[in-house]
Amino acid sequence: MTQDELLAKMQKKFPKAAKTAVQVKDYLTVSLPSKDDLIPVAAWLKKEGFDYLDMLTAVDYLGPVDMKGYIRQANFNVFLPEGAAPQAESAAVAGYAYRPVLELVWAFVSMKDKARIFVKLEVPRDAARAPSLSGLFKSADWQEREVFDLFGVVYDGHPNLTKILTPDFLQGHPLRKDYVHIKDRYDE
Amino acid sequence: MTSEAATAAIPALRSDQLFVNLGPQHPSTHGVLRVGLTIEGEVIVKAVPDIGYLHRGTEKLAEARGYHHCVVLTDRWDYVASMPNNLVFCLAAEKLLGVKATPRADALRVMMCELNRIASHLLFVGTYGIDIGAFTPFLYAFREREMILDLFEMVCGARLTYNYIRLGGVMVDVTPEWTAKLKEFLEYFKPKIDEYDQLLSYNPIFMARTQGVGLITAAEAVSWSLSGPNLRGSGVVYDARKADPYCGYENYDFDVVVGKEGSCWDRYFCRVTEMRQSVRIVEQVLAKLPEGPVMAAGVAKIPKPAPGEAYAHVEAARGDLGVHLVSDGGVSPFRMHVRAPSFLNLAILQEKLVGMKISDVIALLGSTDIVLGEVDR
Amino acid sequence: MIGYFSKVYKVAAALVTGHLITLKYMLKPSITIHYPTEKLTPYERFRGALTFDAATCISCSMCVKACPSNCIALENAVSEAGKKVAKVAWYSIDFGKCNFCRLCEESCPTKPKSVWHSLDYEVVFASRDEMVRCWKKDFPFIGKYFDRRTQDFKDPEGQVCIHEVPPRRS
Amino acid sequence: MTAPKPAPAKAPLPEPVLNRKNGILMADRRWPTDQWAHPWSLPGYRNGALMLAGIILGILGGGALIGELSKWGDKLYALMAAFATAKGISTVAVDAVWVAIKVLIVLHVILVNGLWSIWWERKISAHIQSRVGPTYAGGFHGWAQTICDGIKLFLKEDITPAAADHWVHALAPAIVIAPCIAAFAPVLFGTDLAAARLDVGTLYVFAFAGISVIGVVMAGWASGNKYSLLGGLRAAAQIVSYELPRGFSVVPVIMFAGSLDLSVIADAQSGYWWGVAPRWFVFYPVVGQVAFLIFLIASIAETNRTPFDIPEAESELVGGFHTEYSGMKWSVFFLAEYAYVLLASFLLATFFLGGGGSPLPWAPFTLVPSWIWMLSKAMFMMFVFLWVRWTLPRLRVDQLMDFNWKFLLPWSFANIAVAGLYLAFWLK
Repeated sequence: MTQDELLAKMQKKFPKAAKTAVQVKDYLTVSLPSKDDLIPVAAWLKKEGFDYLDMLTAVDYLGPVDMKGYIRQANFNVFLPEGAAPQAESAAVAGYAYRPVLELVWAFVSMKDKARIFVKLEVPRDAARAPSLSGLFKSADWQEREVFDLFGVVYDGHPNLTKILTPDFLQGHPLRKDYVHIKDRYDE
Repeated sequence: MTSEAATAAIPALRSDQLFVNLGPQHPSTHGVLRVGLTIEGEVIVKAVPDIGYLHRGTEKLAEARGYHHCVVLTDRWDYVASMPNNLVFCLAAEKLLGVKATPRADALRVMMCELNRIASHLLFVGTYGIDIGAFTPFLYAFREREMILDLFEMVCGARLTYNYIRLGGVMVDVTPEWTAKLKEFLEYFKPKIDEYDQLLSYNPIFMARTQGVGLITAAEAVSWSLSGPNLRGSGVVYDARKADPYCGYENYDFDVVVGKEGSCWDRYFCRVTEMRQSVRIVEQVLAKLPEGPVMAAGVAKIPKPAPGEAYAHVEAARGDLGVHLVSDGGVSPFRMHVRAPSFLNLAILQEKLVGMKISDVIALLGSTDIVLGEVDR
Repeated sequence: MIGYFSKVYKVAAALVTGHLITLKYMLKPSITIHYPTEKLTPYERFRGALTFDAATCISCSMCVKACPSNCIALENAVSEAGKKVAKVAWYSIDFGKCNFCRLCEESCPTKPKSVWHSLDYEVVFASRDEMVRCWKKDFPFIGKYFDRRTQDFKDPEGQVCIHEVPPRRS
Repeated sequence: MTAPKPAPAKAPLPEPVLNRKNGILMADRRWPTDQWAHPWSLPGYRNGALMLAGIILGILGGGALIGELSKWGDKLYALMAAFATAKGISTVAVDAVWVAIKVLIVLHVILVNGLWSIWWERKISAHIQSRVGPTYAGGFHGWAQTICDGIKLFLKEDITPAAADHWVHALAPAIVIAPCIAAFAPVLFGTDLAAARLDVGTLYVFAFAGISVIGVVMAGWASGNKYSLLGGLRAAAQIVSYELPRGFSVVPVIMFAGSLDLSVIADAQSGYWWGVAPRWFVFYPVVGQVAFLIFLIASIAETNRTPFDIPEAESELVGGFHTEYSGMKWSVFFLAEYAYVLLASFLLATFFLGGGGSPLPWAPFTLVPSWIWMLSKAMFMMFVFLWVRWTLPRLRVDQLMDFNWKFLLPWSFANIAVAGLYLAFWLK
């Protein structure tokens, strides 16, 4: 079924789910107004055949990445005693809609009719909370733990929301744009 | 100590559980993975996979590098089969840039990815043989894998981190001498797969060790969103090359290999048969290799794609590898998320391992064929 | 009953075929390359350790921009009259961070290339200082490294290139 | 405008030093297809094959030498007795010296076998896996490899883990090796060439072979670590349960030969059917083959070798019961394993392949002394042990037990029954 039929069917069931302005190239992208619609939409999609939760991630739209978040330890170079100049200065692009918000992205796939739909939900950066899909899809368990670990998004109803990738002594959430690296014992 | 005190000192005899660490340094965890097993006798009571030992933060690194530099980063995800990594990032970036690779580049991309799939499955056959206890197939599999790595070394100069597939096409064209050597390899390799079948797949001891072990039903596989041979081993017919064809996969005919009951043997046998399909594809690509340039014109030295989002996914050796790219029009990608198949294939272990024996743990862990570089990213 | 015996026969037959394969390969010669005495020559496009030729370099620093991990650093030479000259005062490659991706060689505009991958795969360093190889005015072709302990430039003690001078690529 | 200064003539860059060996540029001779196309041109291959044949002949020659000496055994004994009476020493001393000589010879057979079979296994397994195996120790195809290993193990530190029970930990290797050496007493090295001619030879061998399982369990328990405990328990279950089919598969042989004495069993197999086929027990229509296979499989299980190497399964138990051993104590376990393999090969050769007898009645074959036949049959059986080890994967613990109790044992009983029918109707 083409994207428009799917959108029409979805909007009949969830009028508030609007098609987003920025579409993921040649896939249907729908955004949800508030976080309580997520579970009903996911359950409806699952019934509609989109039973494969392909991807679950988040994007931080705060602004260009803060270069202090990176560890720069070049080997000592006799000609550059104070270390080489950082290569890519990340500069803000004029006219791009930076906004202090975390956008959570889910990708559902229906294997029967080979369709894919992206569902988006914007969540405020400081109190980032969202319902957990681990009840409907078991694979959401680890992916939500990863987003919690790297972004600090708390998923309500998750069985054990703990760090999964970063080491225990790392403070802060690395993939946030304003993350600043705190020196730990592994930095020379 | 009087006998009464002695008897009092002995606690009531109870069989307590033993906590055994499987890894991170263990001969059969295929990389730095630690599974905390609580066992009673030989049966596992609780299994907690602990990952993150190889987390290098590629997604954070990508946000401070140009697009051409990110292609170099992608080699380090699934270092056993890194051609599909390059391909998936280039497809996503080309969608953002609006550039289309030339037909010859597409054909070369398909050929390289299929050859890399064969090399990765050969490594799987070798290491899975060792997990089950047969040492010889490992050496035979690596003898064939060396020949494929020689082919890659001849065309792009590297044996593991190729950086061969670039934005808009491929690094460099193949020489006629290379295609001749490739034909020679294909002729040499076809009978070898049948030998692996005789030596390992249909070996009664191997079948006894793997059939009926680590059963994953289709519903579980879909709910845990496994992908690749793990999903198809449970009988679900889903292959990204057929579902969402890219780089001209629609005009090569090959069939999707599906297992029956989702046991370790089915997943193993899916991969062995997939090698045969890949040989078929490479032959078809070789037969009708289009002429023309290998790099599309119009890709800037420092590309700045228009703001937007793109998602591309590819049937990598371990499963459905996807990249979600967000661009704010700047020099480097605003956000790059990698949908790593091994990360999700590994998650099912914590539920499946409960109730199994120790030697079956190694069989199940080996059959999911995970690579830790892709799990931790 | 018949099924039982046919199963036993099938199992035995499968075991025997497996054994015949191993016997077949036992009688074939081994394919080991005895490393120290027989060294493999990589193919012509192999990306080994980087080498640099100060004579042909025009210090356009295209390779500095092209390198993903920021390994290369150089400084433009200034003639006595204080005028910029298309030569290099010094040039350094940090092998500790180089990931052999050939982007620098592809971006180098000179003919023949002034920074290119040699066929040397025996890249071995005795210490971290040795990883940063420097080229200056009258340094040998291989370049030297700066040893912080003795504060002077030394020849690289580690494995020198398998080939004295790798083939140039135009 | 002055003429452009001619660029100073630069020294041309020296040509790269590429690698040639015996005139072949190593770059083009890399693929197996090339190397198998003309195998004999490979530098090490031809004389490698000749060398292997030479070493095997050398070992057979050494065995022949000992065999030749023992032919004059009785004369030697008489000489010593005469000398003793001349000197007035009692005959008991002579017997003691005579037994000491025999014990020394048998002990050295086991030690030389340790050196030879470890090296041979590494070479066979290497060539099966199309690699080369030990090549540099001793200059010529690594003949000195096992000697160097022995010296290295001798010099290695002997670690006893803190959690271990010292006495049991130190005693375990002794209890594994001692019964094995004792079991070699009645073993036949040629026609009536045995250290001790016991009329209960078979029973004696199996009795002593069963004792070493105690040592294995002691090693597993005393090492104080979880993995070796699991390995020790698995080894105990496996060895004890495979004793049964091993014993029962020999019963038909004893029924046909009529006695437990090994040399009587060997002589019962002399003679030829229709003048051509040797009357070996392995060629008895059904009973022989079944008994031979069951005995072979049970012996492989007895020596803890793949596909039955559960106790020291690398991928699961890391090292099994000898994880915590190092230095000489570990090498004693290693030596015991190869001694048991040698014992099993000699028993197979004696029971089923007519130890000492030549397979063909014609002149050139019968002239060959019996020890050479015995040694070559044993070496062939040892090759089968190695061949099985490097081909088959490993069984799981419960499958191993099912295979033994539900397949090997019932079939060995049925085999005895059929052998009874043979005796009743055919071999009257």
